Amino acid sequence: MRDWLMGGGILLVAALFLGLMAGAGAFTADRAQALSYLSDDPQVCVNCHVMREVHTSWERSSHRNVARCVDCHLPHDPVGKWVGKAIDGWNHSVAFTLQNFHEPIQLKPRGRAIVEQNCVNCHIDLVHGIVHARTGAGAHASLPAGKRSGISCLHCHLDVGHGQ
Amino acid sequence: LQNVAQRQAEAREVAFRVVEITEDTYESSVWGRNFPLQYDTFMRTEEYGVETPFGGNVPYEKLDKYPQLRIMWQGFPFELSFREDRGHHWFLFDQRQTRRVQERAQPGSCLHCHSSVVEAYRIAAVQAGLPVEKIHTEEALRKGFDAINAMPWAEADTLVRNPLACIDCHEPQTMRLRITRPSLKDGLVKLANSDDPVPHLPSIERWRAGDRRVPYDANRLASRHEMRSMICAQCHVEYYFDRPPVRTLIFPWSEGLKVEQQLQHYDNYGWRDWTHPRAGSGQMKVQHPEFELWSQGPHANVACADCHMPFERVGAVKITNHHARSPLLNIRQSCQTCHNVAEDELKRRVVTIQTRTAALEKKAKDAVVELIAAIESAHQAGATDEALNEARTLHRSSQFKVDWIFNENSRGFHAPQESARILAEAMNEARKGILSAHKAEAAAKAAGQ
Amino acid sequence: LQNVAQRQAEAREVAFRVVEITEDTYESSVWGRNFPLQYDTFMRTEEYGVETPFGGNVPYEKLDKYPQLRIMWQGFPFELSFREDRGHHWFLFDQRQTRRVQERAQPGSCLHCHSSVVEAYRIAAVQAGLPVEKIHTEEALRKGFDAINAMPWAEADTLVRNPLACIDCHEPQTMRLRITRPSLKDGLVKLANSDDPVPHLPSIERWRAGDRRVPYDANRLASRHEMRSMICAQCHVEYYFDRPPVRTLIFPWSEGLKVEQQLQHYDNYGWRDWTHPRAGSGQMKVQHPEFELWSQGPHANVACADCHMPFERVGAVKITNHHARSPLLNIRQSCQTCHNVAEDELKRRVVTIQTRTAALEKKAKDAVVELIAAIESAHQAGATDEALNEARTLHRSSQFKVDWIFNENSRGFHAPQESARILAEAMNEARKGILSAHKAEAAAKAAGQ
Ligand code: HEC
Ligand code: HEC
Ligand code: HEC
Ligand code: HEC
Ligand code: HEC
Ligand code: HEC
Ligand code: HEC
Ligand code: HEC
Ligand code: HEC
Ligand code: HEC
Ligand code: HEC
Ligand code: HEC
Ligand code: HEC
Ligand code: HEC
Ligand SMILES: [Ca+2]
Ligand SMILES: [Ca+2]
Repeated sequence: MRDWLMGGGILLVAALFLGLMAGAGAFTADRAQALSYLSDDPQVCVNCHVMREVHTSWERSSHRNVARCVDCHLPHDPVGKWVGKAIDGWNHSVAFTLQNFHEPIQLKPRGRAIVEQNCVNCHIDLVHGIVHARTGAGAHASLPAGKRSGISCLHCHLDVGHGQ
Repeated sequence: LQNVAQRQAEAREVAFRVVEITEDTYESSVWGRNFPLQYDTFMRTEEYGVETPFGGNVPYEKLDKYPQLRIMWQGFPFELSFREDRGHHWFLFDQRQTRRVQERAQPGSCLHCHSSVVEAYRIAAVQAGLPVEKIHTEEALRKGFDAINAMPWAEADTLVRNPLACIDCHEPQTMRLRITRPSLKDGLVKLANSDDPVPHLPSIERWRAGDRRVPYDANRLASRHEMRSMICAQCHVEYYFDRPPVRTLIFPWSEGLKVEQQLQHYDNYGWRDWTHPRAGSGQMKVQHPEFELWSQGPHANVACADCHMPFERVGAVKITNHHARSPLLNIRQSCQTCHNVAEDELKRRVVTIQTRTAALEKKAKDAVVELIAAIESAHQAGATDEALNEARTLHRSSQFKVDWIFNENSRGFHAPQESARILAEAMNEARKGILSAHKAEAAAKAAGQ
Repeated sequence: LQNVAQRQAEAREVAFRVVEITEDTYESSVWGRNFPLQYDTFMRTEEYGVETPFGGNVPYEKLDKYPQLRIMWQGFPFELSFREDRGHHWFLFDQRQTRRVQERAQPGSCLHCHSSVVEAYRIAAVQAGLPVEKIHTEEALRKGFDAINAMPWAEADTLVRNPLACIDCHEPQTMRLRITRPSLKDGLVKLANSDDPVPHLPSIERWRAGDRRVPYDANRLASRHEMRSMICAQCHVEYYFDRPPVRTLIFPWSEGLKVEQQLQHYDNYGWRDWTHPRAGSGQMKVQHPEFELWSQGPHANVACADCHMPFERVGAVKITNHHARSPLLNIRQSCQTCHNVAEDELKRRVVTIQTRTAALEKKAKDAVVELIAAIESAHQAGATDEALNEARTLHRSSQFKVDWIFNENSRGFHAPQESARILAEAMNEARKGILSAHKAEAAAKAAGQ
């Protein structure tokens, strides 16, 4: 799958991404192997030392064999995924260059909502009953996890991605 | 590779509806046909006979294990019997057989918390003139509540059939949690209007920041997380019955949830449950302030249901375990998701906290019992009421605080430091009271010669 | 913008040895040339003048803010001056200028915690006859410790040059943490031999389960995590100086770390720091039992260094921030690694805990001060020592407990429930003492007529 990404229909998206990055991070993007940022391989994230700790803790977490970084941290639906990558790509390079980010790094509301929705996406069969306890005829459309359905998986399962 | 969207469609049909549940489905067994897994766990509240170091559901007589209680509650029904609580299944049965009901007059207000009272409130409302089409409204519950509060207990008891049922916590169509008990609605309105900060109840803080035109209503404003604690606050709270004939069931929250603020509520209202026959002081009997104590603790952001009705995987589905009991009987599900710590270590921490509370409770009760004797002796020696006023005020306050922690059912775990603080205040006040009574006695003897 | 390359380079070249550090390198600035990042943060302990609600490093005079202390410590050097502590940089300077040293005789034992005393101990050991080739052994530290304890403070003071230095905590070659202070080694041996459970110090629990032939030695047995707290216990503990002429610095741990167990240690030894001039009771002055109180709290499994010397990212490297101060001045690094909670919410929780402790402290001190007056008045009314024995014993115990929490520097945060429990016991005992003194006075007056 890795080779397909490098060679094939990625150029269009890479252009979009590079476009976003053009302003500040041209040089940064290149040296941080920005192109590799487009792949789903967790090794990509650990290019940055600041991601080293979360990568190590992920390798010891219950999800090491079942979910990669992007499976939790990027929307699953195809469109959302690439928009997410672009936004993250921009945030990442700005933060990385200016070094002005809050430490320890914490999920921001947008990042947290993406993760919460992904928990439900993968575990829908298990948690359908508690996520949206809707019954009877005319059940409402299933409510996504997080804000609207009011249940937060991370309230109890904060350490599934990174142990601790 | 099935994509996620397709799988979501399949999953929606998991909860197959066997039977139609409406606002008139009062029998839990009917709900149970749609939700067998939850129903099975719910029915396990019938089990009893298991002890934990300080809790569990062996309904032993606490007055025998803690004889000082009979002295503290002398002159009030609780001097007859006060047992360790057990599963929700028993709460109608246990109330019916307690000597507090069989040998003392009690109002219908008790049934607010000791029966699946929704049906009785609605019927009583219609009998009291409410148009029948309004039978499923909150107004019906209010009208029935007022009617049944005022009834003698025996008469009200004839109107109820079941202990806790699904309809007491769930809205039939959506299974959403909702509050059915009027006393909690009134209590939360008082709390919202008070100045007591409640950071763990953000919907109340938001309401306070608004224009406050419409009174706070949890069923409209509370988050799902808040509801997972508020539904328990319908019963697991300090309460009192207003003066006859209304005998409205009231939660003393006008100043806030802390013990000093509840005492202030009673003082503002000039209230006493009874006058202590030996000390002559105006006393209140405090009952099970779990919600209020939990609000002061490190777990205020953790819902009651998180620990007492934790999630459980049954086969391929995850459900809420409705077997509400001591979490020490289910540490894996109640605690270990948030605390990555061995079971026996978690139990050790809880028991360490409870052992500290129990040690202070004993000393605080010793001091209160000594105070009662000191006031009585001064009174018999001719001390005037005016001279004994300070000692009696200290008795009222110190016994209220000891009650507040001793009758709370987590033995201090819900808020370890706050529990120890309250018992410290109780000891200090009781000892000061003893000193004051001694002075009054000495003065009476000196005047007498 | 070449910062990516620069950061990747930094990540590789962490520990470049500029200079050779040996057991004789007593100057921190030399160590600093090999470890500039740690050295920079270490030197920041010179900063002072920042307040937190209950802590910080503004060295204000506590006796003025809490006048009751002058009554409690009357007859002991602490009645002269007791200031809020500040950074390690100042600990030699502050000791030299306190009125407790300038206006009272003190032993050389103080320097165990108020100077980088390793060099002085070694030199004193050789002067006392230890073969010079043994100068870097633990035996040298022991021999020097004995010699300097027995010296008058002024003479011992001439042997020391620096406040806290790298050599006080680190082994020069490996930078491994090690304990240099003999009093802590002795204290841990006593603790290991006691029955007080210490689940947060597993190496002691393992030693106890062994054959106990070789005395417990932290430098051999303690884990790296345990060492991150034990090195602070070299000084942040309750202590006393044995009788002249030896004046050995001793940690009262033979029964355990809890307040009752330390009092038991003093009672077993028939010890008093001084006799209170007004109450006539045998009192101890408790100093900064941070290690002992932290051991009883919910953070016992979190090292002192985790909160007070947290990890900090400087460029591409993670270092230990050696600027030990109030964690409320660095919540991001000290707390948010474990608590995914907003800074102001974390601060609110700490201050809530500390406010509860402060409220109880005030009431406990009121009770102790009243007790002192009551004993004095009974004594002046002719009450015999025998009649006042109970009140004096209660004064000794209650003041010990108030001291234990008030002089601990986290204002109860290190162990919220335990702090409230100890203050509750103190209040109860002090009030009982007042009652006993009044009885003795009344008896004396009755006998007098
Ligand atoms: C260029 C270096 C770099 C790379 C490569 C990188 N990150 Fe980050 N990441 C950062 C920095 C710097 C921050 C902190 C910025 C912030 O908090 O907004 C951060 C923050 C985050 C956050 C938390 C902030 C938020 O927006 O919620 C997540 C989640 C995250 N990264 C995931 C990833 C994943 C997944 C990958 C691989 C696809 C990745 N990162 C690759 C540097 C990097
Ligand atoms: C099973 C889902 C899951 C996977 C897989 C996962 N994460 Fe996370 N990640 C989380 C959760 C949940 C949090 C929030 C943790 C917290 O707030 O304490 C988080 C937080 C983070 C943060 C914010 C810093 C922090 O510790 O809170 C970063 C950065 C991050 N993840 C990057 C990554 C990277 C890089 C990978 C792959 C090596 C990865 N994640 C894999 C679920 C996951
Ligand atoms: C890419 C799919 C995927 C995502 C995204 C994902 N999981 Fe999982 N998770 C799995 C699989 C597969 C397993 C292992 C099999 C099982 O237990 O169902 C698992 C196991 C678990 C377990 C049991 C093991 C443990 O750690 O206790 C928990 C709890 C869990 N996940 C919660 C979460 C939460 C919370 C999130 C969101 C932060 C999440 N998962 C995101 C696929 C996923
Ligand atoms: C109130 C706390 C709480 C919340 C909120 C919560 N869970 Fe859980 N979860 C638990 C508990 C407790 C268990 C263990 C159940 C058991 O051991 O039977 C669990 C188990 C799981 C498991 C593993 C089941 C197994 O043992 O293999 C998964 C997967 C999971 N949860 C996913 C989720 C997802 C996804 C969400 C959000 C929709 C979520 N959880 C919300 C408490 C919670
Ligand atoms: C506001 C709700 C509420 C009201 C009103 C109430 N109770 Fe209770 N009752 C509880 C709760 C909660 C428990 C379980 C906790 C406990 O036992 O402390 C309980 C426990 C009991 C028990 C079992 C334990 C025991 O005390 O022996 C009896 C019997 C009882 N109540 C009788 C009564 C009587 C009689 C009345 C009316 C005078 C009454 N209750 C009014 C909530 C209430
Ligand atoms: C309608 C009133 C009512 C509501 C609502 C209620 N309780 Fe209770 N609860 C009681 C009474 C009454 C008892 C005592 C039963 C007895 O001893 O007869 C009790 C007993 C208990 C016990 C002791 C069980 C045992 O085995 O020792 C627990 C735990 C408990 N409740 C928790 C909760 C939780 C958590 C909630 C909310 C999810 C809740 N309760 C909601 C009235 C209520
Ligand atoms: C952090 C977990 C946690 C939360 C949140 C919590 N509790 Fe508890 N609760 C406990 C523990 C632990 C005990 C002690 C059980 C024992 O002693 O066996 C307890 C005991 C009790 C008991 C007595 C059970 C018995 O054994 O008789 C009742 C009733 C109760 N809680 C109700 C509540 C209510 C109501 C709430 C919310 C207002 C609440 N709890 C919130 C952990 C919790
Ligand atoms: C003491 C209050 C109480 C009573 C009585 C009660 N429940 Fe629940 N129920 C809860 C709570 C709390 C939840 C969790 C709701 C949430 O997380 O939003 C819940 C959730 C549910 C759910 C949603 C799926 C799940 O498992 O989380 C179903 C279905 C359910 N209950 C069925 C029932 C049935 C059937 C009965 C009667 C046999 C019943 N409940 C009685 C408190 C109660
Ligand atoms: C939904 C998550 C959650 C659940 C469930 C939970 N806790 Fe906690 N617990 C916390 C949080 C959050 C804290 C406060 C510390 C912090 O902010 O991390 C805490 C603190 C504690 C503390 C230290 C504070 C104190 O009171 O001394 C103990 C002990 C503890 N929990 C035990 C338990 C036990 C026992 C249970 C099960 C009955 C339990 N917890 C269930 C989240 C939880
Ligand atoms: C066992 C270690 C130890 C010994 C021995 C010791 N101290 Fe301290 N001292 C400390 C610690 C730790 C602090 C900081 C905490 C505090 O101030 O409570 C401190 C603080 C001080 C301060 C600054 C705050 C204040 O009290 O004004 C002075 C001055 C001081 N000590 C003087 C002395 C004197 C004089 C002696 C000998 C009689 C002595 N110390 C013996 C450990 C010790
Ligand atoms: C050799 C003795 C000694 C050692 C070892 C020691 N301290 Fe101290 N510490 C002191 C003294 C003395 C003071 C008071 C300095 C003053 O006020 O002059 C102090 C002050 C402090 C303060 C107050 C600083 C401020 O800004 O208010 C903190 C925090 C502290 N120490 C933490 C620690 C921690 C954490 C450790 C272990 C990593 C440690 N100390 C090791 C003797 C020591
Ligand atoms: C969980 C984090 C935590 C741990 C672990 C911890 N402390 Fe603290 N410490 C605090 C906090 C919070 C304060 C209060 C600071 C304030 O009031 O400004 C404090 C205060 C102090 C102070 C007074 C600082 C000042 O402002 O003057 C000293 C000294 C201290 N601690 C030493 C220690 C020692 C020694 C240990 C280990 C035995 C330890 N601490 C373990 C969090 C911690
Ligand atoms: C009060 C005790 C104390 C003193 C004095 C002290 N350190 Fe440290 N040092 C520590 C602790 C605690 C650690 C963390 C050790 C660990 O995690 O194993 C540490 C770690 C280190 C490390 C390892 C890398 C790192 O940052 O974690 C270096 C290098 C270091 N210190 C240098 C110094 C230098 C240079 C000095 C003198 C300027 C010094 N230390 C003085 C307590 C101290
Ligand atoms: C190394 C991890 C770690 C660090 C650092 C840490 N904590 Fe904790 N904290 C815990 C654990 C573990 C608990 C106990 C609950 C549990 O077991 O999850 C806890 C419990 C608490 C509690 C609830 C118990 C109580 O005392 O009321 C508070 C409040 C708290 N921490 C605040 C802080 C503050 C403030 C700091 C920084 C000064 C801090 N913590 C630093 C791990 C940590
Ligand atoms: Ca009451
Ligand atoms: Ca001392």
